[in-house]
Amino acid sequence: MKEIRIHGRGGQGSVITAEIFAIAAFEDGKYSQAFPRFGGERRGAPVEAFIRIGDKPIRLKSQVYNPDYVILQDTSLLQVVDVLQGLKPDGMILVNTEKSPEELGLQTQAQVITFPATQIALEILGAPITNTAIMGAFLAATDLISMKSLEPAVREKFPGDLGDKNVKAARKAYEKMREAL
Amino acid sequence: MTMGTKRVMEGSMAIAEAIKAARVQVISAYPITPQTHVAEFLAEMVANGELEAEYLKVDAEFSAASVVFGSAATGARSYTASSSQGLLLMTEVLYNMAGMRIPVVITGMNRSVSTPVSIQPDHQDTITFRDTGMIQLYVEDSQDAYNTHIQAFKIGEDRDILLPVLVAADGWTISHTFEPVETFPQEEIDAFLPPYNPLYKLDPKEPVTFGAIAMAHNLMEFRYLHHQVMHHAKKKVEEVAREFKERFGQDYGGLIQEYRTDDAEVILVAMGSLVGTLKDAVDEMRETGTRVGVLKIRCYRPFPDEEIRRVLSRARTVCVLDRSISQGYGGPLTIDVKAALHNQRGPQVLSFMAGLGGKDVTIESVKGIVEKAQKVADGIPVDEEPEFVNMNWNIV
Amino acid sequence: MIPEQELFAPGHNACAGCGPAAIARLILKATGDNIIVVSPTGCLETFSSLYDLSSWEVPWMHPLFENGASVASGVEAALRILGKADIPVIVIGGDGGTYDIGMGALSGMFERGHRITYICYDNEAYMNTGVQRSSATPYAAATTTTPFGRRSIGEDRPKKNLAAIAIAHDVPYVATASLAYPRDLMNKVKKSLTVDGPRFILVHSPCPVGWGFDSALTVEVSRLAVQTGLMPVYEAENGEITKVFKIIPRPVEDFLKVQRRFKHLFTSEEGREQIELIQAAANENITKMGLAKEPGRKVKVDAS
Amino acid sequence: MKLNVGAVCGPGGSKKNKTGHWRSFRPKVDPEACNGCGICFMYCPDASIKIVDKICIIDYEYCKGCGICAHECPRDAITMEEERK
Repeated sequence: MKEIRIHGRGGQGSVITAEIFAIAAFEDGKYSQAFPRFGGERRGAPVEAFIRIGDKPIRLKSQVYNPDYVILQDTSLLQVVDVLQGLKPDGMILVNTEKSPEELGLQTQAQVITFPATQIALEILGAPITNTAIMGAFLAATDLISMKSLEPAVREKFPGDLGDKNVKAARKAYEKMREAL
Repeated sequence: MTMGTKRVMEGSMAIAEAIKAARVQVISAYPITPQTHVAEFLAEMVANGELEAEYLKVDAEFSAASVVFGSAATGARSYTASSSQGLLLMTEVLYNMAGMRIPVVITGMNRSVSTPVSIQPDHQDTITFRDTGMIQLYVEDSQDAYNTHIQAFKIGEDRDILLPVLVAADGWTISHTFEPVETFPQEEIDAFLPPYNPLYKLDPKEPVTFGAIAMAHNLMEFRYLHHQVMHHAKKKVEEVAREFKERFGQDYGGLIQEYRTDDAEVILVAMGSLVGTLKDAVDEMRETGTRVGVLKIRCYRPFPDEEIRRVLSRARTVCVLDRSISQGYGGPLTIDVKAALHNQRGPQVLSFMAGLGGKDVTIESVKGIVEKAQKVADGIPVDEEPEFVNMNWNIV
Repeated sequence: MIPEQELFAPGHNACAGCGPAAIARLILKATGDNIIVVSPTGCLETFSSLYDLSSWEVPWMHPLFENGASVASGVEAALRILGKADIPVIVIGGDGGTYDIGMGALSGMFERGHRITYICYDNEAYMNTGVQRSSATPYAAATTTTPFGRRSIGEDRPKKNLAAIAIAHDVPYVATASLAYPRDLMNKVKKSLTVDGPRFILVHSPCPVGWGFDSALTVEVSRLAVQTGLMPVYEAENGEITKVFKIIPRPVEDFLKVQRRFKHLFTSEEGREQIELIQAAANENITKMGLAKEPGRKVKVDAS
Repeated sequence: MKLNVGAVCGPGGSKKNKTGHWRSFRPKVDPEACNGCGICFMYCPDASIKIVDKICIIDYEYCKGCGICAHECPRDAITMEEERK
């Protein structure tokens, strides 16, 4: 079983990202579970969401303490939240930023990948709505969920034209990440 | 056996899907976290015409409960949901509808009770309904929530039962968690759950008086009859769960559910979403040879005392995990389990306060509980007072 | 003609001369038997619904004290979804269950626009529990919780104007009525059932025991309340007062002096002053609502 | 009789409860004076008056003797007499 923690701010779609991952993993024939940190999401406030993906039904209901992966949607959170907390040494953190891992200076054994999701979002969606670009990048970096399954999951949540654009953003990010790795 | 459609959805949606599948006719609700998503999903279903129901948005939970009380008495299948303070505000109506034998299904989306203010999950709210005379079922996950809500109508509306049924589901852990849930075709649900056919209803064609006054010569007799029906409901809960399993292949237990208890020396007893974590913990501990199992109590009222006795009398130590507290005595579930084992040469019962106000219970914490139980089994003395699990002792 | 069919059966345990009992009977004569009645807790509920000795010949439900309006809302919603919206729903509740503990539920019922006639029989205190004051108790009335004493002239607050509160909810039909004028009361009940939306009828309901008068005087006391201007009888449709029952005003003493609850006003020094205040309130009702009948024309016919 | 589910009961059972014995005064109708106008019938809280052939008939099984009928009768056709038990 793999565990993912997403850090974002209220309104940035961390919970919906977790939900889409859970749907997509299930499409892949895996078991999944996604949940927010309990207690009222307020726009702008730091929020966390969690995903579990495994090959057996997931019965565990406790919170995630030692994630295999961390996704950071917004580097301004580095000042307020310990995003590395509990991250497994052989894990990975994916950060949405134009900076390099060195510039971020994160103190961790885990792999650090930085990715300019905001840029891609602005380019394709015309707005800094970063979750689908981050999803694409995450998929390319981990192979945890297939792109084939992510697309319908994205469309389920964003119907119509918005869905097309978001799928495009995810795909673009996916390809970009694949090239880089 | 019917195959359903499995998809990832929020626990609240699983409940809303069940309410839709049950063809509920009158819904009334008032917003409170973490129940709100259910109220919102149902509003959406009614707004889209997916669900043919009257949906009354009311001035308080007291009115929400009252509305469904009135609509069920008129013969419409009726439903409401709430959490915490909102549930407590309904309390008086719940006693009322149970005594009047009006079947309504109510979701108690579990949340702690003020004060201190908390929107985190525990069972403090619904546990106070112990003596309302309602049937009370606690669910383990979203699938269980879906199944149980559909079963609840069948149990409550049965002519031999006629009681409101409370389905308690942990707030957040179930309400706000996305996981795969299998839902079933409408015609299959219809075949399982026929339309509500009340014994009595408000109808000018056959006028009856609801809510009459009893006196000293018959009040206790009415209580006795209600108590008898609750006993009878034990069979009905089992029967309906069995039929659901046969039709839909879903098995979350009837009154109780045993997990690896056959040869267990230590048995963990709990209700609600904690059970999933306990099962995982048991699997891990079994790998290292610890003989431990789980007894889930799915039906809290009527209380399955005989069934519990049958399972627990085989164990050496029983650990009851309570998600609520009766201040000044301890865990309500522990008290009931101890009472069920009274006069038995049975296991020692240890009490654990776990998961109050959203305090997390991890596999590690469960291992700690089992270690204590093993000490008892080995004759090593332990503190017999209820243990508060994962306490932050620095601040008390 | 008043129907002979009795839908509120005798054998109930109301006190002799009970106003609410007389009123409940008249209401059902007005509605006929195609009706569903919800009654929150109160005298009426208590004396009419001993197990297996119900006085109700129509479908009737007593839920609790504070939820008559909400339960009726559920009944009405159920009738709608069951395709039986042609069955009217009424609530008959006392002042405690309406003015006080049931106020929130009533406001909700109004605001949601249910087709329900809510009838409040107003006996101006908690008679069921032994005459404690409610927010419907009139100024200066002595009750068991507002006794007359060295530092008390009885109830120290004026009666809550519930009909005005109903009107403020934009309830399409609001009426007040009195046992003394049964045909008017019955007509209002009947009319209300034809109105689309919520309706509210406030019926002044004297209580011989709580107010302290001979049981034979129930109707008389009811009539005096109207004729002194203390109980204005009117109709308001869509927020406007459309009909007022005209009176030739009598002094408030006529109403007050026949009741034990106001006896202290006639035996104490400060009583005179209080009576004047009550008279002033009645006068205000009379002026504001135009209750007084126009004086008859004075005509002198000359011989030439 | 066995108790019913949820204390639900049938309509009009109160008729079994004869309240006539509550009375200490009994309304007596003067058939000469009564013209059957029905005012007493209208006000009776105990549904104990019927108008039959333009005369009011009191049902003493239920009449509690409150005296409203006597007080309201415009023709003074009803008088309250002390009940002799």
